[in-house]
Amino acid sequence: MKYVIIGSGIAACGAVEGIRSTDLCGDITIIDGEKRGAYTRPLISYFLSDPDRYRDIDYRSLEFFGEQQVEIIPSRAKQIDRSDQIISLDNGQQIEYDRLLIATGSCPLSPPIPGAEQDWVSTFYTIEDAELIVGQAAQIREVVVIGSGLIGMKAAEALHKRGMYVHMVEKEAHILPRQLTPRTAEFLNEHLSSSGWDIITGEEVTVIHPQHKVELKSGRMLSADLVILAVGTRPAVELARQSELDVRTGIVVDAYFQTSDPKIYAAGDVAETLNLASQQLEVMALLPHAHREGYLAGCNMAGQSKPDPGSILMNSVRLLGWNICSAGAADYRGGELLTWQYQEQLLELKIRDNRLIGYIAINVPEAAGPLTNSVSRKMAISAASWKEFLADGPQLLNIPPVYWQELRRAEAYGSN
Amino acid sequence: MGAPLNTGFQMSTPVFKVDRDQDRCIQCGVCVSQCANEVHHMDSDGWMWVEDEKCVACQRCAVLCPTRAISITDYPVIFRDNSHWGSASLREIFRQAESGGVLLTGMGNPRPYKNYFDHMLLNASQVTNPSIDPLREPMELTTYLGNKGDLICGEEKPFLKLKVPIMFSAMSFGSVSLNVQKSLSAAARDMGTYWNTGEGGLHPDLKEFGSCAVVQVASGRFGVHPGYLDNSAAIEIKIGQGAKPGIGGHLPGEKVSEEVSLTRMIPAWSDAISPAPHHDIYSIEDLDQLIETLKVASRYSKPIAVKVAAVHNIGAIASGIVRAGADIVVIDGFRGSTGAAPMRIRDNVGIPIEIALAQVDSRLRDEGIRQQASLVAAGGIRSSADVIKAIALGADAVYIASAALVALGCHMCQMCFTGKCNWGLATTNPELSKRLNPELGLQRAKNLLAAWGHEIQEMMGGMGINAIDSLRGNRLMLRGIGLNPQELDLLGIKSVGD
Amino acid sequence: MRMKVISIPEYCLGCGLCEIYCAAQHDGFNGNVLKAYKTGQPDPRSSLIRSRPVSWFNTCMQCEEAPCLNACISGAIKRDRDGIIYIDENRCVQCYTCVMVCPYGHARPSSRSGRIMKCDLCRDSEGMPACVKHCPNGALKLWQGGEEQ
Amino acid sequence: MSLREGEVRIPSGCAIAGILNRSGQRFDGTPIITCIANMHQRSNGLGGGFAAYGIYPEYPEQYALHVYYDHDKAREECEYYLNHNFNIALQGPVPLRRQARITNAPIIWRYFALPKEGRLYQEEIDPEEFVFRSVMYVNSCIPGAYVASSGQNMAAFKGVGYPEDIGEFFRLDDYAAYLWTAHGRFPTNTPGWWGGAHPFTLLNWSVVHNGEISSYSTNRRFLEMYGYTCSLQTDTEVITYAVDLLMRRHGLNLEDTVDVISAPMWVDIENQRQERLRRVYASLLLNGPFSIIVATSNGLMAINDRIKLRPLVAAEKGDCLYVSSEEGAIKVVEPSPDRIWSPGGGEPVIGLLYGKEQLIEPDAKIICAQSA
Repeated sequence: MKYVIIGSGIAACGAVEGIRSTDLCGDITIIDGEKRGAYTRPLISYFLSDPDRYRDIDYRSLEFFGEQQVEIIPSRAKQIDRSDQIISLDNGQQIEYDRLLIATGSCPLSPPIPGAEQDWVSTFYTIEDAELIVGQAAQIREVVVIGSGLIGMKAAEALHKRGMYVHMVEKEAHILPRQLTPRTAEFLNEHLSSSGWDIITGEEVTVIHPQHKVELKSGRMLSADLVILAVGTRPAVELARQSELDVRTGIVVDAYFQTSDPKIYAAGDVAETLNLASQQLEVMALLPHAHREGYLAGCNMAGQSKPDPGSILMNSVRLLGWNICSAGAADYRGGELLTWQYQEQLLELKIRDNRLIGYIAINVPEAAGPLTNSVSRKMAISAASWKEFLADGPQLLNIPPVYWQELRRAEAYGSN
Repeated sequence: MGAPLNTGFQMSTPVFKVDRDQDRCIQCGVCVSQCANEVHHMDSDGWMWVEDEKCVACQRCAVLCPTRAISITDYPVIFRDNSHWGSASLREIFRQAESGGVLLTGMGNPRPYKNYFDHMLLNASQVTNPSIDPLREPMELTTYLGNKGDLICGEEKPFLKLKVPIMFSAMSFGSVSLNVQKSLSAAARDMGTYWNTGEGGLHPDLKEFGSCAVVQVASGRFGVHPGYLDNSAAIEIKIGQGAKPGIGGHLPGEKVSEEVSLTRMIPAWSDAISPAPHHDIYSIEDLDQLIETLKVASRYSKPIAVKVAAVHNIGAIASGIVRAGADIVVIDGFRGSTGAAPMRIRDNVGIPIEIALAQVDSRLRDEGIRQQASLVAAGGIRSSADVIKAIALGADAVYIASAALVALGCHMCQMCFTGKCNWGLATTNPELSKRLNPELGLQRAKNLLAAWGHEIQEMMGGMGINAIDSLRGNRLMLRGIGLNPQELDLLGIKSVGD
Repeated sequence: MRMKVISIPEYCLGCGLCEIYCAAQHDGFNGNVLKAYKTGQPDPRSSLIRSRPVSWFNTCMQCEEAPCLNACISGAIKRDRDGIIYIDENRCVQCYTCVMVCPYGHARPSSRSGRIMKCDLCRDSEGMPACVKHCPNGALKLWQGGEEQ
Repeated sequence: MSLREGEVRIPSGCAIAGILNRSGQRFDGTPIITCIANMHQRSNGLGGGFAAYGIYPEYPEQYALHVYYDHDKAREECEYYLNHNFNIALQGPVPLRRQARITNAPIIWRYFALPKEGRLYQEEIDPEEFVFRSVMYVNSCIPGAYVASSGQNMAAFKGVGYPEDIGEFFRLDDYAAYLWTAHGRFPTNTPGWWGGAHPFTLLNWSVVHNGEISSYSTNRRFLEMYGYTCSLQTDTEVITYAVDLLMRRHGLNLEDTVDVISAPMWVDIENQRQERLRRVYASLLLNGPFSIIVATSNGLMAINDRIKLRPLVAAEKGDCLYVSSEEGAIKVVEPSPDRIWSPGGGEPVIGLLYGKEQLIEPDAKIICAQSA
C-alpha cells in the first residue's frame, strides 16, 4: 500500500501516526510544499519574539519521521491525475499513490488594499515571513497590524515584545470578533491598550501610501515601518478544485474524511468537518482538530473505519501574560449569559436549554477543562447549578458534581 | 458531691511539650488537620501555635510531619525528687481537685509491677536432642479449643480450629471503629483464626465474618439476639475484664453514635454501662444455667467460652467455671486493656496473667478436668515470646488486643475513652475512623499474625518440638530468672541453672 | 502497558502530604521535602481537591486517546515507551491549550511559576510514584493495566 | 554422690534391639546379646538391660517380681510388705555369674507372687491394678528397694555396665524366651543406680528407648491427671505409662495408639477418627527424636518419631522378626534375612505371636468403639 500526503503540517503528522497505528509496512511519502519540514505554524510568533529561545519549532522531529519510515519530498504538487493515480510535482517528479491525503491547510487572505504590494507590507503566515521580519527588526520602530484575529494578536504581541510600537486596525466593533463578546473584548482591550498598544476598532485601511503612511477610512494617517496583513485565512483548495473534487469553501469530506474520490482523503484546515455546536460541516481551521482529523484520516486510509466524532470551536491563547480560553458557540440567542468577574479574572458562561453551549474564560484556566468538555459532550447541567458554581467561585472544587458523574459514566472511569 | 471548677486555671504545667523546629517547619498544615485534640493551630496569616496541655503524645503529628519538625517531650518542669510523691500522683490529685470526679483512662495497667514473662527464659536443644529445622520440617501450629473429653467415644463436642494459636480479643464496635473490626475480622478469616465482637453486637457489614467470630454476651446483653448467636463460631460470656475486674463495661456517650446505638440496641449518645455482675449471675450455678441456655440456643453447635479477670483464688473460680459446663475458659490478666476504666481500678486490681494461668492449669490438672475445657490467656501479650511462654505454662491459645491495635497504629496514649483517637482506632467519629484504611489494616494484622507465627515456629524448632500440642503445659521448657522460690513454685517452673 | 495513579476518596484524609511529596520529587529536589520547600519553588504535579466530606487527589488519567497530547500545539506533550504522558518543559510555550481540553481539569498552570503542571508518574525516579508511596492511609494506588499495585 | 534418676532428668542416647519368634518357639539369650554387643559404641557402659518373655513357663499366673535391694534391711521390709499382700509361690535370689566388669551390684531377688484374694476384695480393684499400686508403693515408699520388673512369665535383667556384660552377669544363656528386647545406654553423667537402667517395665510392659522426648513435661503432666506418678523422670517411664493408659485403660488398638504417640501431620490426616484422636490425646503426642520398642507377652511394636530423627531397622526371617538401631546388629545375628527395611517416620513395625490381635487385652471396664 502506497500512501501519499500533500502538505507537511499538523494534519500530515497526525495522518502518519494514524496510518502507522495499523499499517506498519506501507510506505508513506510527504510532499512538503513549503520545503521547511513539519513545523508548527502558531509558533512562528514565538520565534519572532525570541529567535534564539524558539530556534526549534518542529511539531515532529526528523527522528520521528525516520522512526515512522516516512519519505519527505521538498516540492509542491502541481497536478493530480485521478484516473492513473499519479501526482506530478514542480520538480518534474511523478508519484503514484494508492491512497492520497490532501492536507494543504489554509493560506492567508490578502485584502485588495491599494499599495499592499509594497515590500514593507506582508502577511504573517509562514516561517519565512517571520524570518524576513526578524531580519529587518533593527530598522522597525512602528508597526501597523491589520486584523485582530489570533494571528494578528500573536504577531502584534511578538513585535511589542521586541519593543516596537503597535497599531492594530480592526474592522469589527471589537477585537477577536470570532472568539470574544463585546464585554470580554473590552476587558482584554483595556489590558492591551494599557500595555502600550494603539488599538483602533471599527476602522478600515483604505490606502497604503509609499512613504510609509497608512490611511484609514476615517482619514486618519498612521506611519509604519511595517504593515502585517492578518485579516484571516481561507482553505488552500486550488489543487482540489483543479482535480474536480467536490469543494465548497473547504473540501467536502464524509465522516471518514473521504472526498468525492474514494482514493483521496482530506483533513485539517483544508477540509470541512463537523461542528458539534451547529451540527454543520464547517471549516474550523483549529490546530487540535487538525491532529485528530489527520490521525483518523490516516487510520481510515489504512483500512480502519473510524468516523469523526466532530468537535467544537475552541481556542486558548496567551497575550501579555493573560490567558484567554473560549469554546463553543459565539452567539447565545435564546440562551442565558452568566458572568463572573474578580480583579483580572472574567468568566462568561452561555447556557441554553440546560446545557452549557459556550464560555469565555479570561485568566480562569483552572476550570477551563471541565467547561470545554461540558460543551463538547453536551452535558445536561442546569443553569441553576452553573449559577451555584459561579457563586461559590469557579474553582475545580466547585464544578457541579453532575459533571463528574456524567464524566465517569461516559469514560467508564478508570478504564480509559 | 464534687463539682468541676470552671476556672481555666490549671494547677500544674502540661504533661507534654510540643516542640516545633522552625528551621524544618514548612507550614504545610498537616499537623493542624490531623490533630483531633486541637493542639496545633495555624492562623490565616500563617502564624502557627500549640496548646501543650491538650497534647496526649499520640505522635500523630510527629509521624505525619513531612520534615520531622515536631517532637513531643515530657514537659521539662519536674517536681522536686520524691520517691513517694511522684509527678503522676501529684498531677492526679490536681485533676481530681479540679474535676471532683473519677479519673478515667484507657488501655492496660502501666504500673511498674514485676512482669513475669520477662522473668522466664526458654529452653533450646543442644546435642542430646537436635533442634528441628523449621525451614525443612513442617511446624504445626494448628490447635483446637473446646471440651475434648477424656476418650474418643461418644459424640464429639463442638470446637474451634485455629491455624495459629492467637486470636483477636474483644474490642466492641463503639469502643473501637468499624474499620478496626473490619481489619481484624478479615485478618482472622484469612489466617484461619478468630476475632471477638466484644460486647457491642455484630455490625451488619461484618455478617460475612460471623463464621470466624467469637460473639460476646456481656452483662448489658448489647446487640444479643438469635441471629447474633447463630452467625458465630463460638459464644463468650464476659464475666470480667483484666483491666477492670469486678466492674462492668463502660462506653462513654460521646462514642455511642447512631450506628453504635443501632448495633447495640441502645439509645444514641447515652453512656452504655454494662453492669457488674450479670444481674442473672449471682453465684456459680447461675452461670451453669446461662451456659446451658446458650448451648440450647445454639443447639449445642458451638463451644461456649467464659471470660474472667485474673483475680485472687482464680484456680477455684476456673475450676467452677469448667464444672459449670464452659468449653473454653478465658483468663484476662491485670495488664489487659480497656476502652474506658477508672484509673484506680485499672492500676490496682487483678493479678498477673502468668501466675493466674499457671495456677488455673495446675488446678484443672489436679482435679483431672483439664481436658474438659481449653484455656485461653489474655491481657498484655506483647510478643510471640509471651505467646510461647503462656502456652508452655498451660494455655491452649492466647488472645491479643492491645498488640493488634498497635499493629493498626495505636501509640498507647491511653485516651481511648475520649473518642478522639487520632489514629482512627478507638473512635466512631467518621472523620477519624476513616484514618484506618481497612485494606491496610487487614495487611498489617495479617503480617502481625504471620510474623508471630514464624517466630513461634523458630522457637519451637529450637526446642525440638514440631507441634504446638507438645508445647502446651510443657513447663520444663521454662526456667525462672530473678524469681523467688515461691514464685517459681506458683508458676510450676524451675530456676535457671536447675 | 497502561499505568496511572487513582485516588480513593473513601480513605483520603485531605492531609496534603501527596502534594508535598509530589513537589519534592520533581524539579531536581529528588524527594527532599525540606530542600524543596525551604530553598526552591515546589510545584505539585497533581492538586488535592480538599472538600467536605470527601477529598481526592486530582491525578492524570493517562488517557488512551489523550486530548492534551492531540491538542498540544508545540508537540511538547509526548508519551514515553511505558505509555506515560509527560510534558517536555523546554518545548512547551505555555499556551494552556492542554489545560483547556483536559476533561479532568488535571493539567493546569502552577500558581507560582505559570508552568503547566501534569503528573508524569515520577518517571524519572525509581519505585512507586512519590504520592502513592507517602500516602498515610493507602488512598492512592498505582493502577497498572487491570490490577492495582 | 551424684543424683539418681528421679532426682534429676538424665538425657541419654543409646542402642535398642529386639527379637521375636512369632510361633512362640523359645530361644536362649545368646542372639540378643550378640546383637546388642555389635552396637557397643552406641553406649558408654553406664547402663544395659534386657527383657525376656516366656522364661517362667512353670509359673504362668504368678507375677515374677524382680526386686533390687541396696541392703538386707530393705529386703526384710519389702518381703514383709509382699507377704502381707501376696501369696508367694517361690522366692529366691536370681542366679548370677561373677563378671569382671560388673561391680557394686545390688542384692537381686525374685518372687513369684499372686495378690491375696482378701486384699483384692478389700481394695475392690482387679489384680493388675493391685500389682501396679504395690510396685508404685515399693518403689516410692520402701527406701533401698526397687522393683525392676513385675510381669507374668517375663523379667527384666538390667544394671550398670555394658549390655553384653549384664547379659553374661545374669546368665541369660540359661533362659529360653520367645521374645527378647535389649538396650545399651549412653547417659551423660554417672548414676551408680541399677534401678535407673532400661528397659523400663510396668506389669507386662517393657520399653526400651533411644532418643529424647522434648514433649516430656507435656506428656508427663497429662499422665499425672490419670494417676501415674513419674518417679524416675525418664522418657521411657513416660512412654510406658502413655501406652499403658492408651491400650490397657482406654482400650485403644495398636493402630490408634500409633496415631496418638506418633500422630500424622494435620495435613496428612485422612479420616475423622485420626483427627479426633489427635484432638483428645494431643498431650500424648511424643515429640522430639526417638525410636522405641514396646513389648508385652503378646509381642512387640517398634516405632520412630514422625519425622524419623533416630535410626530404626527391621528384618524378617521365617517366624523371626528382628528390630534394631542398626542394620549391622541384625546382620550379625541373621546374615540373610528374607526382608530388611527401614520404617518411615511414625510407621510402626508390629510383631505379634500368631493368633494374637493386640499387644494387650484392654480392661473390661472401658472399651471404646473400635471402628475399622
